[in-house]
Amino acid sequence: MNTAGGAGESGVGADEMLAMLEQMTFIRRFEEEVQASFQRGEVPGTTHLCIGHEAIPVGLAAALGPDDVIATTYRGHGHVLARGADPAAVAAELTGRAMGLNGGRGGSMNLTDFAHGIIGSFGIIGGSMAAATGAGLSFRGTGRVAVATFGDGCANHGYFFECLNFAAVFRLPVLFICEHNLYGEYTPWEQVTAGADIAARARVFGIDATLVDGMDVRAVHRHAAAAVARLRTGEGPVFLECRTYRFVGHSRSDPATYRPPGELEEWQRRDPLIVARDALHDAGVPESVTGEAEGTARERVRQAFATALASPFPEPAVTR
Amino acid sequence: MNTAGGAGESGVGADEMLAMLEQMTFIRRFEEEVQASFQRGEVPGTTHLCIGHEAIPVGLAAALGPDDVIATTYRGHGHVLARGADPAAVAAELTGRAMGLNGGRGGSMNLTDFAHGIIGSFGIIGGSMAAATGAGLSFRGTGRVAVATFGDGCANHGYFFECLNFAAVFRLPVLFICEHNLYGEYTPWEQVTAGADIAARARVFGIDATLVDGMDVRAVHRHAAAAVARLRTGEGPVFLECRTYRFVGHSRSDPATYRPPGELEEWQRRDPLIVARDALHDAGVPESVTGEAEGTARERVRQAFATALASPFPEPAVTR
Amino acid sequence: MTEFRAAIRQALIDELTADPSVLVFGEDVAAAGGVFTVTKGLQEQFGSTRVFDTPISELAITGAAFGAAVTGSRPVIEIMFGDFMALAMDSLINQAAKWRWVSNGQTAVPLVVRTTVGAGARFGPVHCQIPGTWMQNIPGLKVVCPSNPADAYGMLRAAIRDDDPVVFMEHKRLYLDEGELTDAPVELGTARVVRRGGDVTIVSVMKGVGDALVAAEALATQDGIEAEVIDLRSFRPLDVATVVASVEATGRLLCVEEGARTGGWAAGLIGQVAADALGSLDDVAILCTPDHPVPFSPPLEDAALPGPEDIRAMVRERLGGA
Amino acid sequence: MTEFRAAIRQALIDELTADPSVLVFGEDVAAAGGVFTVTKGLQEQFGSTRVFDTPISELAITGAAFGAAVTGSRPVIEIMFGDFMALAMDSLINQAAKWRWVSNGQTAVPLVVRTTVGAGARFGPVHCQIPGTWMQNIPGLKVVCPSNPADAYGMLRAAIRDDDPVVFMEHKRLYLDEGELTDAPVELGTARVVRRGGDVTIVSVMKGVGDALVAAEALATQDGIEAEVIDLRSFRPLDVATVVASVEATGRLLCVEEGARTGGWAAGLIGQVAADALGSLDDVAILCTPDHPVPFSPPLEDAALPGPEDIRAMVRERLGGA
Ligand SMILES: Cc1ncc(C[n+]2csc(CCOP(=O)(O)OP(=O)(O)O)c2C)c(N)n1
Ligand SMILES: Cc1ncc(C[n+]2csc(CCOP(=O)(O)OP(=O)(O)O)c2C)c(N)n1
Ligand SMILES: [Mg+2]
Ligand SMILES: [Mg+2]
Repeated sequence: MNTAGGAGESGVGADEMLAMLEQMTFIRRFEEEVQASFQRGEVPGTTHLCIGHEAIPVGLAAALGPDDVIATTYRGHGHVLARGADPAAVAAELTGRAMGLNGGRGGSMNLTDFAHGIIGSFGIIGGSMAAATGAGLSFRGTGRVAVATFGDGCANHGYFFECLNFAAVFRLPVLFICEHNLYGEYTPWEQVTAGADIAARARVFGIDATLVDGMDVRAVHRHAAAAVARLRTGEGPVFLECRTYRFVGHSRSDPATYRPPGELEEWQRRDPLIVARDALHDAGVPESVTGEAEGTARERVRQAFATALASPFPEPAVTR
Repeated sequence: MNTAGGAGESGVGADEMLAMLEQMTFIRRFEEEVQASFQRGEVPGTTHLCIGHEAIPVGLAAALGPDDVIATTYRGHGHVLARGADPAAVAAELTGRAMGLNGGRGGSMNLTDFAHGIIGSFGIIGGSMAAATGAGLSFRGTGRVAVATFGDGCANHGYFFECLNFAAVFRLPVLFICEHNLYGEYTPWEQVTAGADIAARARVFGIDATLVDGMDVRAVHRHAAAAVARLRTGEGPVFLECRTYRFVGHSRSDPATYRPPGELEEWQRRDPLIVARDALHDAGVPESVTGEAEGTARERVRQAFATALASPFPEPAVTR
Repeated sequence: MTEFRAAIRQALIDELTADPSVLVFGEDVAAAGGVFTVTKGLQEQFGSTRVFDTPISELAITGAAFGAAVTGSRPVIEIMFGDFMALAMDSLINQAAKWRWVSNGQTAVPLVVRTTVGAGARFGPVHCQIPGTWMQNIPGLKVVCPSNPADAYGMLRAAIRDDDPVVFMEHKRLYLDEGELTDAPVELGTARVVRRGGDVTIVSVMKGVGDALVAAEALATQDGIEAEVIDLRSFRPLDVATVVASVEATGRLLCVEEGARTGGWAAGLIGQVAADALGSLDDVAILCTPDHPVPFSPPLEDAALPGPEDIRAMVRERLGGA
Repeated sequence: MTEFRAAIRQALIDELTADPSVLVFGEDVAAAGGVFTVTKGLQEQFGSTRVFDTPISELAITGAAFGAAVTGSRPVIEIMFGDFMALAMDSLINQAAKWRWVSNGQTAVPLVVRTTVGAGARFGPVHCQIPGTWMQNIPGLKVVCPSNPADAYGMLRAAIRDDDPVVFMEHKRLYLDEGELTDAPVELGTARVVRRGGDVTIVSVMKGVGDALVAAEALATQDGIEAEVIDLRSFRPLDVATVVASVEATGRLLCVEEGARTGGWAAGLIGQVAADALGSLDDVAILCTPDHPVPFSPPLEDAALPGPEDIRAMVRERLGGA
């Protein structure tokens, strides 16, 4: 698959890079459709989109094997899709349909798909870290890897520290991925997070922890692949702090007025889709080829939502 | 009070040092009497003695003012006594008497004496840290200081990290004192604590954190006094990791068989009472003077327990 | 007319104004004014020493509230969703609830935990629970839950002035309800008869009270049944006496609970009524949610939650179609 | 004859032997064998990958148990004292209890939380609570509590084999009780009639069952009253049917609870019995602990805890001195 013309220093070939661009584009369009569906009233409740974060799920998924598992958060649609869950079943869960991943029982904050190694999306901050830590216990000595994703806000939670210490003490094969997007809901991270970067908090447990450019899928992939290789040998947990940004509000109709002027625009210049596209062009892949991702993504999203919305709601069967 | 002949580099004068030796000796004898009373069935339930730790409560108390408060643990008898609680009321609480600090309601794990700035002893690991953190909120801008004491085992608890971060973020006047005695119950600390020393865990929050010789009351006092001075200026929390050792089992009749041979004896050579006595002798205080501490301590302990044991139990008044 | 959420804000403003020892803190309560905008504007008005945003640290928030409460402050904290109370309970159960009694009265523990509870907003199974029952068995705690703006205002003020820790639950489907506020003090732990009727007593809390009133109107106009409706207002203390007094007249008791039957307040209330006044009871019934988590999908969630029609149907069934 | 704590150890040994996916971990459970020496020797026998000591991290222990349970392990964890369950509840309530249902049956969650509960050992107010009621209202959880060695053995084996999370409470004043073990399987959630009698039904759990039996003997020999004694064995599921069947014969129901009245299992059980069989009830009563924390001082603690004499007195009072 890895044809000539690698996409730069990442060690990722152009074909693979193109596939990752496609996946990121797909996730972006999927999330946009979630928001549009939410505004149309088709997605009930609330939503937490990963727009801006796409390099993380995609770079990570490419580094995992089919037996590895991931525990993610309410902002985990991208991970669920990147791991290979049926997009129609994801859309169906978000819209409360019987064919949804969880049969409509969980909704956007609880997406679960064991068949694709998604042991859960967790609505409680820290829950994903604990779930992956426990999976790490099951996986000791097997070569399998458990991944937890979580946000910068989670880095102030008891779960965070207890799980890091626990995983370090027992040298569990757990990859901790902090998706650091500068905000926990409406609160800037520096305002509630003492000390320096979050990776330092992992390092204090002797955990190998690295700051990663979360807007560059090559960087995420490279670090995730190295981490996974290391984890398979049983050397204990690895922590990656991926710096990223959400281009949208925290949830639903949050207008994100807490952002300083210009911040969004600055990060948008490093949009992971643009970074990947530019890298491909630099590597000689023509725009006619990279441009195809767009159409494919839109069509897949359209189909997923069409299938979901045409499918029936679950039948209540209440016994009190 | 500070007469000629200071007791070495600590800046503590001989009189003050002598007073600290007396207090440490008193706490030692008090705790021994608790154990004897427990074995005689006069102290019901369980006990957690601070034998070996005495330099910490005594060095700390000497650095605090009357308006400062402390939240300690089930192993906090020494702190309660050092802060000036009536020893008879402490003995009475341990023996379940009406005149006990808590009227007999709390027992050894819950000693509370607001009149002497003891807002509580906490039986739940981490509880003392949270209580002191909250007191720090009340004390912002007043110059008052809140102290938490806790063990090495607490350093793996969610409370520990959340409270350190919380106190650091709001720059609360809280002095965190880890009484690191190498064991949490029967488990050696290195076995369950990843990374290097515990102070490093505080430093990661930007907290000023120092390793202190917890067997030397001068060192504890010096660091505590410096910390308190700093805290009164509103510069945010301070953390002291005091290395110490408990010369007895964790509780009740724990024979402490988990200790490697020789470890106890090695630490006993640095018994805080011996360290203090030697320092006084080095400073020219004669043995005839240091020897007096012993008799005074024994007599105070005798009186405290005699008063307590002669006093009535509380009257139950049950309405169900 | 004042919205329920504005009533809460007003109570906070009035107590922050009246007593400089009152503090308000929690996740996203200050700059952003809360996820349901209940606390909007408080930080501007009272400054960031008294109203502030915290890290996502439920243990530290609640534990710090305890420590602050025993050293002269009157903290009002927010645990964003009631489901997260599980992370905060140690401090409430093992410290806040105990300290006044265990210290033999040396200290009061005047803290309030505000938390958003309840289903019906499509938030799925971990953003909709009602944690009142989790803490109903803890001596030393008060657990209260208003059903209307006036009570929200009066009870929150009473809670902040109370010397014991109070868990104050706000049902998210009430936030936009409107009503008049009054300065009449509310004694925490007292139920209130919100509708008089002689045929059956319906007891509920929060959202269920409005549902019961709707059902009662339908029963009166269409079925000729006069229901007495009681707003319990508090899980702990539990005002058994007010319910007993009603049941002595009606003989029939229906408890409507948004929660599961086993371990719910409804069964417990009936048990206490039975222990005190078995002879007055001709019939008792529980209308509750099914024994599984609250589902996300709208038809599933709607079917799981008892509404006015379910209440009416159950009363008719229990009264033999009277 | 086997001690209660040995019965628990035997159940662990048998399940560790039978199923390599069973893990045992918690604070001080391995090298030291537990603070009540319940797990002594297990690490030597099964190695430190399957039986191990953890940091003092109740959140991580319980959360890791969840993660392990959904990925092929069957963890049996220990939360040293029931009081500390407050620190572990988030993972149990919001993850373990929910995941089978919320995932639409994609996974089982086979984990067991063992925890030591109950008063009477002079351990003071935060080492004696019975957290069963804190979790009794959570669908998806089982909360069980043996009263004797045979049940301790049978129920723990059943709990480990159960596909749902089970909280397994061990009353510290039962650890030294002796009895015969059997291999008869115990179905979790079923109550057991431990003594037949036609005059009154006494229901209790754990330590209270023995107390009720002592009271029943005294009532029979000295008061001519035949009490039926039921060991509920489980807070959730709650076996209302077995109690109803008994009450249909006796007409009288006394529940003996080591815990406060409001929010207790006793009131809730009576409420459910009333909802199902009001007509069968001639009298109901609750014997519980006072509405304050459990005191440390021996005379205070003794007075707070219901014992055989209190049970006998209450039955005599309720049966009009019959
Ligand atoms: C234990 C807990 N506390 C609070 C919340 C409410 N909450 C949901 S998302 C969020 C912010 C989380 O921020 P971060 O971890 O940075 O993740 P992000 O949303 O930025 O991806 C909060 C406070 C929660 N879900 N769980
Ligand atoms: C939250 C919690 N978990 C467990 C315990 C049981 N326990 C009591 S003391 C102790 C060991 C604590 O060790 P450390 O913090 O080092 O203090 P030390 O006893 O050595 O002074 C444990 C596990 C507890 N009291 N609270
Ligand atoms: Mg964030
Ligand atoms: Mg220790």
